[in-house]
Amino acid sequence: MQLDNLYQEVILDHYKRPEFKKLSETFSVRVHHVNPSCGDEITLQLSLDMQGEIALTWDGIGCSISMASASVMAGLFNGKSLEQTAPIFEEFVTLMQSKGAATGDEDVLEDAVAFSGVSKYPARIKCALLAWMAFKDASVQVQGQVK
Amino acid sequence: MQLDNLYQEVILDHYKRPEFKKLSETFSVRVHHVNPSCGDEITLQLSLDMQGEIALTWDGIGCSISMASASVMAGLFNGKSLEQTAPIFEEFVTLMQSKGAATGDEDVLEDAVAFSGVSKYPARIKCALLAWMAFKDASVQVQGQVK
Amino acid sequence: MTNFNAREIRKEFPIFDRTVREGKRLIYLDSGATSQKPRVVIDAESHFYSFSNAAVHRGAHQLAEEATDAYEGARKIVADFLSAEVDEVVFTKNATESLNLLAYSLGSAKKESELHVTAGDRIVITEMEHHANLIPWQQLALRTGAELAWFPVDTEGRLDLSEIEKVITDRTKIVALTHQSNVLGTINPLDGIIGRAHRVGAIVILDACQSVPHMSINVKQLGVDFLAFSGHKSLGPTGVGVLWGRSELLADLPPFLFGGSMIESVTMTSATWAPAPRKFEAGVPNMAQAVGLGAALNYLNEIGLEAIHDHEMFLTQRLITGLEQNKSVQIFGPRNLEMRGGVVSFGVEDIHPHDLGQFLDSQGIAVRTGHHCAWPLNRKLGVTATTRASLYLYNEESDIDALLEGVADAQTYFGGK
Amino acid sequence: MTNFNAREIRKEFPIFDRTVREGKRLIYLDSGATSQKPRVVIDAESHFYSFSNAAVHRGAHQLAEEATDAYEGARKIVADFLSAEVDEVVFTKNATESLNLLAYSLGSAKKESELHVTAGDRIVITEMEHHANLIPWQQLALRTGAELAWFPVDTEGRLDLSEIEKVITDRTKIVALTHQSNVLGTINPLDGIIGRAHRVGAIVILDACQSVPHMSINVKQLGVDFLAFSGHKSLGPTGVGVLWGRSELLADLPPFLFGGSMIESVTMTSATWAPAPRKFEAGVPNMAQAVGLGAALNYLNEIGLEAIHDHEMFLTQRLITGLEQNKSVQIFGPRNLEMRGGVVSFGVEDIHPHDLGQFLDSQGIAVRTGHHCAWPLNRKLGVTATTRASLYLYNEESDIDALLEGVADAQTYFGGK
Ligand SMILES: Cc1ncc(COP(=O)(O)O)c(C=O)c1O
Ligand SMILES: Cc1ncc(COP(=O)(O)O)c(C=O)c1O
Repeated sequence: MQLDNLYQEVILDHYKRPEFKKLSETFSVRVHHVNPSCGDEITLQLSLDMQGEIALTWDGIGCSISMASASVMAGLFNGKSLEQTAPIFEEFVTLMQSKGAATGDEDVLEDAVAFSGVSKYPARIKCALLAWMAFKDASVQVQGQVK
Repeated sequence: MQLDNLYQEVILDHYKRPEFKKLSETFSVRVHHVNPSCGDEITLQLSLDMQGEIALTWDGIGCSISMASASVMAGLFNGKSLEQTAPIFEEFVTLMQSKGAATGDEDVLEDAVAFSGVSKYPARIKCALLAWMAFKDASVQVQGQVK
Repeated sequence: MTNFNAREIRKEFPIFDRTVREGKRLIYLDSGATSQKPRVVIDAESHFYSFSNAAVHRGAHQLAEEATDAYEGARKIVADFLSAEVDEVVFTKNATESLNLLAYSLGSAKKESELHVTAGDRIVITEMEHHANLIPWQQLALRTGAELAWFPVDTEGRLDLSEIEKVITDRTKIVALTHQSNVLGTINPLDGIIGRAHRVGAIVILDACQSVPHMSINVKQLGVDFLAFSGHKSLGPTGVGVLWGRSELLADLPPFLFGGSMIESVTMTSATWAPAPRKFEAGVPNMAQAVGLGAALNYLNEIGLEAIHDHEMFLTQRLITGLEQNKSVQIFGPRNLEMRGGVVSFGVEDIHPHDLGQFLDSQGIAVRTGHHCAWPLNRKLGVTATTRASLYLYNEESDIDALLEGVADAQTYFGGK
Repeated sequence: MTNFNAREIRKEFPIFDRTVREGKRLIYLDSGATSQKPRVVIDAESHFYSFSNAAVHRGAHQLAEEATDAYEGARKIVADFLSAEVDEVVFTKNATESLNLLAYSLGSAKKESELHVTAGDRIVITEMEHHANLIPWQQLALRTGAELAWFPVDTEGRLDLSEIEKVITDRTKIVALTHQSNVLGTINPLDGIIGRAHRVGAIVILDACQSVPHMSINVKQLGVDFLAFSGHKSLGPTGVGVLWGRSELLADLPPFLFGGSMIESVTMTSATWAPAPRKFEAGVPNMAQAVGLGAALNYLNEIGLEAIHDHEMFLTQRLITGLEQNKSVQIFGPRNLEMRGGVVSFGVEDIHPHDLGQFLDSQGIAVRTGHHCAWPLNRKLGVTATTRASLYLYNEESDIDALLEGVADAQTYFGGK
């Protein structure tokens, strides 16, 4: 079924057993993003430790795509530096905008290549990007704090 | 030519040699009406003498239909009582709304039957009625003064 | 079973000749968002452009006469459809504009006018309003200092009118509410609300977007003061809506959009207005769309609104009964068919509406998922989104069955993986 | 003679297959009021209804995706047509709404915003404005206490800019003017006005209703801040207009119409807005009409705006030369072809424009007569009405010749009786 392209195993797994989906007690920056067309929401907390390593937790309500995407992203980014996330972020956004033409670089995206099917469903791209846009917002804020 | 139905001899004659088209020095009521879709205007003055006889003068700028209609109406109404004008007024309005189906009662309308062709040209009905609507307005006002 | 022949009706709607998602039959259950268009409507617009296209009210040439006839003829059709007077019908671009027109115009009514809204006055709405009948009133309240109050929705999805005397106070100037909820399907009881509103001197504005296309409406009998609906939900073209208002109120209201064709006279510094409805229709209007709407309403009349309504209620019954048999399904809104229409929102345990909608789409079934532009109502229901199926004359029993089956299959799909 | 083939082009416009007034060939010289529509535009609307009709931005089903693609694709076409960014293009119902949107939105801009208009500020227009670009500013002045000032028109029908420093004062916030007069055909020189306006911190709003359809426009090169035009004058459907604005200004402006699809989040008492252009497009939009406008602009591009412009100017020259040969004719507006377009207004001695228009109509010639929604300009010209011929790509030399002959025949008809 065509739909299996969208709902890959990895996505449904992350949806059912999301990672880092529990807001930590402490954080440097907290952002709340909403998808206005459907009401899905995410709260994302971000801190950088002394080495500049990311600590990211989140919570949210939303569809499998938005929640799995948050889970996958948290898995990818936790422990990395902001610099290290940049190419991953870029690659993911490019993949989402590819209208089904790209498959994504698995070396860069790891589990996140599972979202390649989303780019064929324009209404769902925002779902997949919800967490990522929240992260972008939070990372700008956290860098502001550091300076 | 079809157009001759609209521009009957009588109309063009009245347009070129309008009657009562000169505002008198004295009057009871003066009204000014404008056709908003084209800017044509008429000023109409009305008085009733002791016997209730109409004295009506007018001036205006407008197309042949609007000006001839004012002239014909002035000719018809001057010297009559307001009561006497009512059936003429009714008949004329009915004729205008007839979409070309009526020819008008010549006994009532006299020269004004020449406007029967107008009712086939919806955009021109307002031209033909400009003076008549001004008269209606003025007659209401003049009756208000009498009471 | 009704003897309404939806299958024959579908043939008059070109879109049903196409398929979706790898050759699937189109099962369109999203008419609450926008309806499909019968050929007569599409042709009416084309015909206007091909035969009588010219600027209405402005030219003295034959095309302009014909265009004016067509446009004003459409106004007459709308007026008759609502049992209203022809000069009470204003063409707008959609219901949203109709409602905003009112909010702006009421906000600038003269001080002497009964319609003038000012600080301390009250505007009453309900908790089930579509954003189009909510935010304009928030904004009017903001501009004027008036207070916004609303009727809450109860657990059955009905308006809670128990405190009506407290909600519609003596200072209430405007009561604006939906005739039928676009989320719950609830049809609101108007008599008591109108009675109370008129007793305190308030006007009643009805958002009839979800009712006019589906039931026979007589504005005189309803007793409301203004009514708004959209052409595109009534089988008509996009880009046209209607505002109906009592003529004495339209006469009293100031214009909203300013420009050509709505004036009486103009100088560099001032202007006066044409009488309604012209005063509210600035610029070259949506002529072809108004004409298309006329064709749509004629078409609805031919089939008969009673018959359409019965057919929709028959399908609604089948849908609700079917959904009720599914243990994981929660229906939002009245299950009782009394005072409800063919809009059914529901949730399925453990499946987010987006995912459900996506699955159904893969089966050719078009439903709507999300907050349906009624975000506060969603909060009240305690959900971020619902799945909504909304019916119209071209739906068949098999559409309902496909939906019910699709929901079950989605449960397998998302549960089983 | 140009080698532009208007005769072939006419074949693509179904309306030219009909005749008027007892079998006469249709000579349409009223494109300044509204243009005729080529088959590709009519078909684009029909095709939308027949294949992809669904509410944009709202559904997750295939039809909704396709409708969104079509609608947003049309936005991209408009943006490219104007050399603008896609998010700078707002769809409205007509140019009148575009201009009113601006007037309302500027009138409620935040105090902190540079766009805020208040008592003592100045709004500058011109004496040649169409009511659509005049009355909204009168009203804004009225609401805010700002002062309305204007550039007068000289005897040649050109703007008198000699006192520009006095007209555009330091307190000027808005300069709103027409690109091309819909009465005189005058094209206004923008550079000096924009320069002065920007020096004093004012924004420049261009009413491009009569220019966008007829000449190649690049908003970046023009240097204006906002621009409005109508679909229906650009071969597009009725019921669609465009507002273009610089993105940073659109971001700063508050919304105008409130409802669905323009929000970010909503509670019962407050709401926040989506980014532009969505913030300005409340409700289900005029989807089919936007798509039709896209098809119209594509069609114009295919033929080429340069070629169209040249053709129109060639015909304009022929018309003006012809009219000048008639001793009883007075042309209003520039005779010199520099900085003028294909709109020619004139008067004929002793024949009222209505009568002339009626006579021409009887010959199959559609012109416009009246004040052309520019009443103050008419007063300045010292007339209550003029007769206007306005040209477009489907007009031929023979149309011009027919008009010139028609005028002469009218003189015989009305003079000879
Ligand atoms: C110069 C000008 N501005 C504004 C308008 C208004 O356009 P619309 O009626 O399409 O809103 C027109 C056309 O009527 C026009 O010619
Ligand atoms: C109840 C209700 N009110 C208002 C609207 C707004 O209608 P439109 O988007 O056509 O302006 C809708 C539809 O979206 C609706 O369902």
